[in-house]
Amino acid sequence: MDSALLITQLLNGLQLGILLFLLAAGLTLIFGIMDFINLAHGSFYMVGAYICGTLVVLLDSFVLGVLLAIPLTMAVGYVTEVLIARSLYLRDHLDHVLATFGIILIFDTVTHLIWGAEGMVIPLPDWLNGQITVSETIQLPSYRIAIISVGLLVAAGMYYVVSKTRLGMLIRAGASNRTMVQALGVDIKVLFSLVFAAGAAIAGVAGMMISPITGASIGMGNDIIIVAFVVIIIGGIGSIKGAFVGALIVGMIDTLGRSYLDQLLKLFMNTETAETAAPAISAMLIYILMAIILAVRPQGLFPPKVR
Amino acid sequence: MKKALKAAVYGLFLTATPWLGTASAADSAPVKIGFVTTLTTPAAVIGNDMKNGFDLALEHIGGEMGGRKVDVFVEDDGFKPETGKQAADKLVTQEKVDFVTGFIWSHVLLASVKSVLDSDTFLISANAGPTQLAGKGCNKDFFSISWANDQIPMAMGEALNQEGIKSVYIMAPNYASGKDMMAAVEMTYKGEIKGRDMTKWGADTQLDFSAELSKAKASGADALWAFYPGKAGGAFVSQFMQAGLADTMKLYTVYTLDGISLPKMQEAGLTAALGSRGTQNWSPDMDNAANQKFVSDFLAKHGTYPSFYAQQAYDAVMLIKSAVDAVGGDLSDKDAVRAALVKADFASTRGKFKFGNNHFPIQDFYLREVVADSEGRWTTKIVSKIFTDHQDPHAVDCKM
Amino acid sequence: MRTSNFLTPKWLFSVALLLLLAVTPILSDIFDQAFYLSIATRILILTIAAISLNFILGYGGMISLGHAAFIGIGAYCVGIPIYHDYSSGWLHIFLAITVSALFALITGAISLRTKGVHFIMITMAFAQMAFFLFLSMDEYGGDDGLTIWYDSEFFSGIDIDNPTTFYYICFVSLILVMYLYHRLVASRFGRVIRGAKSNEKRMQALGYSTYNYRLVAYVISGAVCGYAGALMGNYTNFISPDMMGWTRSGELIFMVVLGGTATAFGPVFGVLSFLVLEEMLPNVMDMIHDGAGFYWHLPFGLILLFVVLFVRGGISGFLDRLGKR
Amino acid sequence: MTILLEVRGLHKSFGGVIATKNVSLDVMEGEVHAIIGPNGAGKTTLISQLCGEQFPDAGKVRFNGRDITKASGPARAKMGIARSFQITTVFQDMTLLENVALAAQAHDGHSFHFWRNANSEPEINRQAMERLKEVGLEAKAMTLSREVSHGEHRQLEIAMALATEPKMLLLDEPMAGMGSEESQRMIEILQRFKGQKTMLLVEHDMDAVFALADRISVLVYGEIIATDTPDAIRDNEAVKRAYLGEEA
Repeated sequence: MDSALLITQLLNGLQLGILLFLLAAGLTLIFGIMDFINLAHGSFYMVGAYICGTLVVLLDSFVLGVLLAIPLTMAVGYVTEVLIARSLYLRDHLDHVLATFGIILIFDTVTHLIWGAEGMVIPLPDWLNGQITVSETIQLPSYRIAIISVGLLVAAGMYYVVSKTRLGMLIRAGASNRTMVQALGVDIKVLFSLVFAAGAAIAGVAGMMISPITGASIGMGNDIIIVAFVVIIIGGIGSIKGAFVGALIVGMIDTLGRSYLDQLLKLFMNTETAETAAPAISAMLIYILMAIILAVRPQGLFPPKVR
Repeated sequence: MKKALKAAVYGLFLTATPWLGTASAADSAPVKIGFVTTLTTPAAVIGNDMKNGFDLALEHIGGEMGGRKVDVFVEDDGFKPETGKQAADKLVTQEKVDFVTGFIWSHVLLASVKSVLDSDTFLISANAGPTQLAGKGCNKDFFSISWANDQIPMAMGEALNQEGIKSVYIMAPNYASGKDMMAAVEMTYKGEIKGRDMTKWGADTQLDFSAELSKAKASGADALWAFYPGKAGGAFVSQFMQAGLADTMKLYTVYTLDGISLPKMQEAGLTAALGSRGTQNWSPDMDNAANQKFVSDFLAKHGTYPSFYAQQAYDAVMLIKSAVDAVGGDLSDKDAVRAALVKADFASTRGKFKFGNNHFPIQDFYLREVVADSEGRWTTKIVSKIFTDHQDPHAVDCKM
Repeated sequence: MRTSNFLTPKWLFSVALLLLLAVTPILSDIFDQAFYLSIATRILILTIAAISLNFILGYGGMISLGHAAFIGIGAYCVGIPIYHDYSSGWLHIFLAITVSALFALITGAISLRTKGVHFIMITMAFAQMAFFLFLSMDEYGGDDGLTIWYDSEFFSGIDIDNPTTFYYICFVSLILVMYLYHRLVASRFGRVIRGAKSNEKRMQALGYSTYNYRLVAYVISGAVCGYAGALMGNYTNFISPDMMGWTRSGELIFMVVLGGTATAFGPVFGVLSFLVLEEMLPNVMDMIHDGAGFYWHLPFGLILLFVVLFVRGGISGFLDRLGKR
Repeated sequence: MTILLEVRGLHKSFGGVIATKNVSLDVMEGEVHAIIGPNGAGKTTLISQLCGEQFPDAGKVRFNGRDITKASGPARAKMGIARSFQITTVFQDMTLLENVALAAQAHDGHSFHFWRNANSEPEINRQAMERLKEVGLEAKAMTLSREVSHGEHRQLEIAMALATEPKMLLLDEPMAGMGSEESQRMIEILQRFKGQKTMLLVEHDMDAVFALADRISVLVYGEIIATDTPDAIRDNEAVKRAYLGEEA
């Protein structure tokens, strides 16, 4: 096996994992604290990408665009929470699924109205568009490194906030025991809004990071959100650590599956069957993993300690 | 009894809906054309360009065919076979159109074809050319103005032979056309295929090609051969550059770099596109009167070069007009209309044009290169002719 | 149970609706609108699917976000045999029901070990697997779907290619399925399923292995939904993995909730209003402003939100309240 | 008299907290055996291990001569352990009759009957009606259970437990949340079964315990510190210190 290829693939897996983590982190907290299934979390991923793309073109600066887009996405998240999500927390899961399904339709159509159906190409500055040469055979696209760094930075920031601050203490407490937080006399409404909006902003960052690669498009969040749900279920609902590990596992399995499964299958079957079967099976891999984990360890790999 | 009831019911509605009353005046009734394309999802860029070509054709013919007005019913396929099929159903059962055209996607066309043909309506594909319909599945009422899917990749394989490319890595989306293309490569390309990848397509299109590009890079192939229509093309070329492949591998594409994707790539500074080559049956720089009128008017109206989607939609309208004109606007004799369609007596933007026995065109294929025009806009230019009067290999299976 | 239930708005509305559905082919013939017959057929088929979901979701509290998979499996059980020239409709129906039931048995056996959001997600995961499985079957069109070139064949006298004949086959199927579930809900089994939704702990304390009962309910639901899929295959004459996507399952749930969960007529109301909305909204919006029809998902999403937030018990619940006034 | 329920060395801990500590206990056939103890003594944990909702870390549970330590909740119910819940858990959307019929149906073999209308099965309905009569609810048989009072819910719980024709009733605080009048009625109902049904009663209400119990076990910090007749328990110094003393 080509080691240069393997290293690149591992890096790609890491990148996908990081992006998934950014989505899953908010999702898992919102689910853990508010007991709210938010299928529309992926919409913030899309909204973030579109806002950022618009700003980047407008200001002609990628970094400035991203920095401005983050609070704006957070604001969108906040408004969504106050207008709609808030009144759903006490409803059952079925209502969550349906209402957030409706929110997805609304976000997608409004995006269509504002930005058109075609999607958006987000240009990268030259300094991010190059290559970093590690060795003769290994060259890494610098933007990928940037994504991974930003992702790890956000992850580290979240780790700091969640584990070292009073706010983080409340969030952790909320994820494991809701009544306890209320007993502490915290204004639970504000905490909920904050978590929701922050989750939206972090999902938005993921969208902003990926859009220079794939472009921004309507519905871009709807499929990845399902993968993010797979992540938080594997990791254990409500657990940031679980989301992180789960995201990396899913990112790696998906990327390595796509790259090496056909070679693996060729050991058992003829080339042509392997090449046609590989894409489908590699797409199924993460769902198979989730089904196995749910069947064996329904609470996920790292469930929050007390529930 | 039933008739009386029908009359009574219609009588009730006549006052409210006056248009029902005029429907019986057959001669002055408009020719109805249904147009199915993608107007939502990111693939709408293609659908809109195609519709621009379609609209331009209608404008050029003054909205008239055989002395009758043309009524157009545009339907969105949502980039999904099922939605497209429902749209086609609606066109033939509710609107009762005379012709159905459009269709970017092979899978959408394959889904819709039964509904349309079962209702004895003419179906003229303006882009999709699934091989299934060129061979055994050919039908007297089905026409393709474009190609059989594998013709362009066959031309590509031949072009690569001519260019002296020893080995390639192939990437294509995993759907009917992508599969047709993969199969076509082996028919003509004589070099080594170092590897191939088929990526997710449809509403859930895979747009991050990092894993595949890494494999391509590691394969050490001379060239990368890709097929990514519409938006995916932009994403593909940008990642091709980011992965640093532009310096080590030559890029060849089919159905990827066109009037839709090139302006966006230029905007995003994806210079890897410049100089890359691909095969096609048409190019905006083709030198014939019909094409020059089409391209210059399109440029004037929309500010971009037309894509082949627009060009083929334009040709489709011209083909329909030629048939309706030939029968003097009387569409009641289907055989006469069909015979007129087969004749294909219209000025194609491709210059010469004729149908083979399977109602797919017999035509020339060219190698084109991405260049900047006199005003600096990126477009394609013909480099050489690869095939002359090429007919798809499936035509022999068509018993018609 | 209570005999005074007749002549309530809901009852009148339900009967009127069934009568209307019974004469739809005649009306569509009079008005020469074959298109509406086609939509009505779709309504009937999806209602059968919605009823099957309603039993486990409404009465049983099992929120399956993967029910569209059964429609897809049922449809492929028509498409694949026909592709190989096995045209017997009896074979197709047998396959559709048994394969769906088997899929339900295997996936249900695993899924039902979980609760709440985990159940929602694992049913979705299994549906995604089915989706990708059919996606990978190139022989049967994969992603591009499979055109069914002719319909299932039953007796020599019945031509289900005829839209009216096919409509009545669907109509009779719907009535039979409604009756089947009417019996099922009231039976001992139905009572156990309802009890398990209401209070699982108590059911176990009473000695019920709720898991077994749920699994059987899930299998029955899958089988009936697979039958709807077989009808769907004959209806659309085209099948693709798209039919099994998670958003389709979401739509099916919405139909059930819109109509009113755990009610006999809820699925009928729900599917009907869903499809009518889907058909009408774009047209109505286009009338208001040309081209606005493309954005019909916006009011549709708002309606969905409105129903979830404010319309308790869906249309059925609304009609009940109308009766109490 | 034979031992119906035999508990030996039951042990259960959560993390570092020991909830059940080496509990041994015998419930004789036909007796009313009460378990009392201050809040947090681990009564609920003990009960849930007896009826199969949780499983002990160590120890044995035998019922009617069979080892049931590893048996599931439904399996134990089928062997004849019926329980009532501390928090009312009835089927709110069903009539009282249906509630009890569902319980009776559980005893009457499997419930894979798909076709026949369960509401018109005379035998099950007769049994259910009888149980309702026994707890004094026959007048409300056709009322939806969400429409009756809290006290009546508790009575319904007893009727449901009885309908499975159990060998032993496991009653988890049947008087919880009741007014004195309602409690009194419940005590009367339970007294009717004294001597006929074996009962394991976990209860806070001392009046009820002393009125009903043949023997009492005192649970403190997960440990049984005494088991004896009510009179002996009343005079037990250790119990007084650990438990009654607090209340006084």
